[in-house]
Amino acid sequence: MKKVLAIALALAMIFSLAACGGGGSAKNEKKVINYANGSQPEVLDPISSNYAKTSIVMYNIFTGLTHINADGVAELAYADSYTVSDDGLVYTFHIREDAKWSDGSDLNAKDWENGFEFHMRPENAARSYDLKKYVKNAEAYYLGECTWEEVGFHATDDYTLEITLQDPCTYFLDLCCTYIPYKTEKMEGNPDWSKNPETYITNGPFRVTKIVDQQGFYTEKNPYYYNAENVKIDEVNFIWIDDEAVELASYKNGDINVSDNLSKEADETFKSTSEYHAAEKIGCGYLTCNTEHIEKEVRQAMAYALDRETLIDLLGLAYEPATGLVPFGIHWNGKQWRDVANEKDGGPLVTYDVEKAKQILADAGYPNGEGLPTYTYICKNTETAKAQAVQNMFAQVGIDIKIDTYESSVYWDVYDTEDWDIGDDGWTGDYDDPSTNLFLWEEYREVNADGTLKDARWANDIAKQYDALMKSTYPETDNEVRMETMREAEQLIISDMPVIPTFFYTDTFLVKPEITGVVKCYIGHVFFEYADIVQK
Amino acid sequence: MAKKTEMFPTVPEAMYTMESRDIPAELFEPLPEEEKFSEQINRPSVSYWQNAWMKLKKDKLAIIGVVFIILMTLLAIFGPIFSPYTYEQQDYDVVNQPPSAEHWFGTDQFGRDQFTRISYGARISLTIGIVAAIVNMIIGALYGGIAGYFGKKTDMIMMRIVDIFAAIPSLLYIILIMIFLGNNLKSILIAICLTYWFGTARQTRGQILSIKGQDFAMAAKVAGETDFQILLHHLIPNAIGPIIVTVTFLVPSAIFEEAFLSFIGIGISVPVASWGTLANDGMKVMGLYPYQMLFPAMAISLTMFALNFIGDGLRDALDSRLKK
Amino acid sequence: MGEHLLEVKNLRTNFKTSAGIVQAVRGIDLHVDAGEFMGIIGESGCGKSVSMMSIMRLLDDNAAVKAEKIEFDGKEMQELSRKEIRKILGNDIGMIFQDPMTSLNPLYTIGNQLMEPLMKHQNMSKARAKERAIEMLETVGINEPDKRLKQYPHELSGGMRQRVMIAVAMCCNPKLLIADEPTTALDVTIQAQIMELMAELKEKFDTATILITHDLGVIANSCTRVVVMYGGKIMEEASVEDLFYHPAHPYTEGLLRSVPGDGSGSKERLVPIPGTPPDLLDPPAGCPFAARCPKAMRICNQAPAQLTTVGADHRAACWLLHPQIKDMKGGE
Amino acid sequence: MSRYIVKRLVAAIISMFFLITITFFLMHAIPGGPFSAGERKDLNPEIIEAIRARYGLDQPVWKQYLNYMAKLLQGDMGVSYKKTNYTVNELIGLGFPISGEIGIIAIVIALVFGIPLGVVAALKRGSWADMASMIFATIGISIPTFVIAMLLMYEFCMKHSLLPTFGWGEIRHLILPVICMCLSPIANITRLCRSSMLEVSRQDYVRTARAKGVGEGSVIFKHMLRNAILPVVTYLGPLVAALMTGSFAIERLFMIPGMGRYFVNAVTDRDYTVIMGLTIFYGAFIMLCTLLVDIAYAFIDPRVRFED
Repeated sequence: MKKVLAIALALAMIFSLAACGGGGSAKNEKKVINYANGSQPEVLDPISSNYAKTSIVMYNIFTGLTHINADGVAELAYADSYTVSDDGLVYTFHIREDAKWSDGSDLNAKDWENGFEFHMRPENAARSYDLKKYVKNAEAYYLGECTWEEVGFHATDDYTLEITLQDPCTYFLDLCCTYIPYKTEKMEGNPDWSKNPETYITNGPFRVTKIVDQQGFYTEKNPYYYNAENVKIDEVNFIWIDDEAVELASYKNGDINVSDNLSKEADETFKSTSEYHAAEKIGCGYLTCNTEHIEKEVRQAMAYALDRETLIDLLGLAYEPATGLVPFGIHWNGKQWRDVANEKDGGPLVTYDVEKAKQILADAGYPNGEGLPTYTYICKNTETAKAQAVQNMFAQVGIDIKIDTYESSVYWDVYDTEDWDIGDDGWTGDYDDPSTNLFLWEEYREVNADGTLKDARWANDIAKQYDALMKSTYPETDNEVRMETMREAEQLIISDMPVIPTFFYTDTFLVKPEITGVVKCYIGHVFFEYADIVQK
Repeated sequence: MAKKTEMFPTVPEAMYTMESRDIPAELFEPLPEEEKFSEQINRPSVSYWQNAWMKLKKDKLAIIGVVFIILMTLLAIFGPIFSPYTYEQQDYDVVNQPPSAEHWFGTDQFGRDQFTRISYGARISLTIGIVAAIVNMIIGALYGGIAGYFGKKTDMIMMRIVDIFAAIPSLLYIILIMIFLGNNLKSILIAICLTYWFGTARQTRGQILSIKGQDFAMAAKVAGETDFQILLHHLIPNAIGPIIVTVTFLVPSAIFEEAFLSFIGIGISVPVASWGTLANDGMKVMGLYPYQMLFPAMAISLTMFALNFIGDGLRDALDSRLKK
Repeated sequence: MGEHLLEVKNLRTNFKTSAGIVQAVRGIDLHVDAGEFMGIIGESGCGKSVSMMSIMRLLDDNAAVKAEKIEFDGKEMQELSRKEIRKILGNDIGMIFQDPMTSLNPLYTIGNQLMEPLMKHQNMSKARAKERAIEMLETVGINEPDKRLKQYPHELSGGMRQRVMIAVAMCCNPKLLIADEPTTALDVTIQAQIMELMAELKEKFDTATILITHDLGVIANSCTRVVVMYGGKIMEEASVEDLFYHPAHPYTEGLLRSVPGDGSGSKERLVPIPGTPPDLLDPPAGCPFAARCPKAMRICNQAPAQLTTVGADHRAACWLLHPQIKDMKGGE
Repeated sequence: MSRYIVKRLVAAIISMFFLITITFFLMHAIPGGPFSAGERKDLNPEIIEAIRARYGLDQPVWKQYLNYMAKLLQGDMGVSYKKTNYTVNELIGLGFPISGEIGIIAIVIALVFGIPLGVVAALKRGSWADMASMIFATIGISIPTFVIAMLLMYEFCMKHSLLPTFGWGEIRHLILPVICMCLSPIANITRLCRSSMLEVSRQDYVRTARAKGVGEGSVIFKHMLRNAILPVVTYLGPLVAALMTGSFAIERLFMIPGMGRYFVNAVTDRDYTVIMGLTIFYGAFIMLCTLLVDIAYAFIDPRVRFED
């Protein structure tokens, strides 16, 4: 009896195998994009999560006053026109009068104001508000220090939105991509709103149809989108795949058709094919030094000891070696900021030079690293390869490091303890301006929750000078002056080397040949609004 | 037919039978005492363990297993010493090399010699496997033995404690221990040692329960042996066969647990690598450099094979009931 | 021929072990007549159980059995298929084993195990088998049989279990009952009861019985004819009276001396036979008992003695019985 | 019988109480914590305090413990600290049916393959069938699950596109995970079954059965297998618990939204309420499985009485 059952089961399995083999290639009339979006963020709404993974989903289901167009540049979206006051402080947007929510209800300027208020409301403890601080008193409101009336973000009528800034901002329209409306009547008093497609009302090219925890976030074309007639894709499914090797298998298998997290193997396999795409990203990787533990000369020696080209090769990445802290993709009068700065600086600020590293160490009284302690290097457990290569390169000049790895979610807690010497970090900016990278080392970032300065971070005299330089760029309206000041600030920070730049990020991704128009912008976000599937 | 003749060795025709009438008279002289036992090969009386060893020696698979584990142990001890490379030495001129005369198992993405890394990994994986198994066996057998032997309330309380601890997922201990002791061999070892003894304890208890009523235990009790003597000298040795089988399952379990920890990224710290870490790293480039996964995975699998053969052999050898 | 119920000629049984071939039974002849109560006696390991198991083909795969003849009830057993053998086992031949504690399957009720052969061999319905089972339990002296039927072996005492085993063996009215040390594992008082029961049942059903034992006392009380085995061979075969009063083989003499008196008050000292039984992995060429025999001669080490008739139904395998000895003795 | 079950349940509840208490304090022994100032450096300390107060984290540990126990008695295991819009109950409700489904299928397959393989191996000891099943069984426990999973995925998904790499809801999604999941149980059951069959085959009662002239099938299935299955039944308790609560490696590689992933992610994310909740669930489930196995065992083996 048992044997019979066993045979029957085996047969059943074989049959189902065969059946699957037969129906492998889907001949859907629907145009479906299955996009692998890495590990699932804990929460998937624009307020509680500031992960890039979340933002990618949000940019496809929400559209702001402006949005990124097919060329990767911000242009007007739900605002069909705007005016700026002469002092550059007051922006008045006119909202499209035909604007609708994804459930078909009317969308007007008040929804923008409500959305902004909801986002900044202290008890909602939004994860990300850096880009909203540009609005006058927004931060004060977030911290509970003023009333909503004092905030510079108000709808003056159904179609007019008046935004007052704290300081003039040359790239404000870029930021307006992230100024999205919320359907607050579905959200007030309903903490579960983002679990349920019924209450997850959006205004972007796609709208939510199904949310399956740990599996995927499923969306379909939003018929009420203002530009719906130009959206070709019927469904976009954001699939959570934890493992890059699995993502590669899924891509090869056709289970996903856009792959954004490339393993080394994926990179090498597809590098020379047309499915492989690379996009500049305004991000920079760096190693943060605990300046209390590591002296300036040692930091400089470390910076010279890093063979960034080799590192990139070893890790199989498509990155560029970092020559400073402001990456490619940031522009200075239409030219790459980096190139302009390098030219003015008379060469890259950061280079690889083992001899120089050894020389600096010797001059500082540590010939071949003698007398130096073993430094503790912390990184996420996904970054161990890089850590080992760095360890080896530092060892070449006599600097020994010990690697401690942590799960990603614990890493930042450990990072915050400052109980380490070198920390692996990186940052991708949000808009096309060097301040999006350079603001990271301003003093206010180095403050503990109780208002005291973090003792271990960069807080010496040079740091104070840096802070002053950066602050002076805020009210500055002359772009050339701003850029020059920031170039000076970058030189200053590199001279003291509290952070050792490693790479300038490049995004690489795979797109099946039949899919066109997948846009990946300079902040690394993917847009499917302009995509199409052309079956050959 | 060949088997039959083998089963029945031909008895040489006797020189004389009862029908013979020509038997020399001297043959009817009494047999001198010294010749009486000459015919008889008095096999030395063998102890339980000697007997087991004799049987184990005859088990080819088990011997292959033992030889393999000895080789692996030697590799673990001497491989890293005699290798011209070290496990952490990077050489960017020879990254991702396939196996060759210089690098028997090829090199990894940093040009490190895979053979050296695997033999170094053997130290870690074998230590974890074997230490964990032994510690678990000792704790489990004693704990289960005590519970089973004393029975009643003692048993009930002890087994409930096992239930409670067994119900706490092992990952939880491991994480906790690692938080306090760091990502190193010691904490993994302690964590794994603490998590696997429940099974052995339960099993030993069952065994002891079933044999404690048997004559030899009673006899020992009558002979005035203390409870612990009875437990250690009579009951546990008699229950050891199945326990050893369980422990064979434990060695791989421990090595696997470590590999699993590597897989979820909380294994041993880089650049030190266990087989699990190596296999997991190799997995990421399986399509490009299959040997980077193949060799560590084979090291794990072959060791598991060997351990299982040894376990099977031991089980047969230690099973006193098979003696005939 | 049919004159014997069971007739065995030149039975040899060898085991393949890791150490080599063990020659457990080395060419024995046996016969049992209908209604006869025969005993086989010998030390443990002498091949007495193995020879019975060989006849019934109950040995493991590592055993090989060869005989000129194993005839039961007019059928040559060696020619029967396993299926045909199974029709005989439990039906025409019943068997009782040494250890009643382990001989019953712990997972099934007494009733289940007792009814199994009835339903299988006698094609009885469940109800009929149950009736018969109750009847059998009563016969073997178990009280409250209908209650016992529903009990499991572990709920019964050793003596009870052996009674159950006897009931199982006897339930199909077998022509032959083989009792392999049925009392060894039991208390002395229970031993007597069980032996009494067996004798009773033998009378009642007129079943031929082979009693295997190492206990001369048991033999003395029940058997008519006795076979003495040693080292895989038959040493002596005689009626109970002849064996006890005129033992022809030094081994039998030794056995008799090693037994305390039969309780009649004699204070004869117990004399164990010195030495150990031969190693059957490499059996001696001569008489297996030579090494321990106080009367051993040089010839005993050279060649085995064959069974020689000593008297009516009395045969022994000993060189002392060789005519040349008598001649020599006569000559002196 | 029912008295026995009640007794066992009471014992289980006491065990659970200790389990919960131990886990709770273990969790709180871990340095750092949810919504600590360090974690939300972007937030005003007052807001952090407000959030901590919302979750009751501002209270002393013993009070948090009492609160937790009080809520637990009402079946409420709290809100996930990381997936803040999910309750622990919801997460279990999402994950367990999925892991459970795979687990049950894997167990059934393991039994259906493992027991016959073990029986055949034992009955034909030393034959090629024995060799083959033992080699298969040894392979099954010799290769780490994640390696098997990866190899299968490589073969069936990457090279031949026969099966999907992820997804849930159709049979084809189940095939690879179930294969990976049941290999090691098959191997263990085969080995266990073989050795206990060998053990049983030497028992006197098997000889008795043969001496009764019982058919070979009946000897094997009635007299041997039922006895030989006992160790398998014992093994089944922890196995069922382990398989039905999900394997992290398999769930991660095949993207199955099951319990195993929730648990490991919660542990690595230090999501305390989820860890607590899942540990309690595991604990209760394991105890339930053990109880069920003990009851089943007692049904098979009359020697085991329902006593304390």
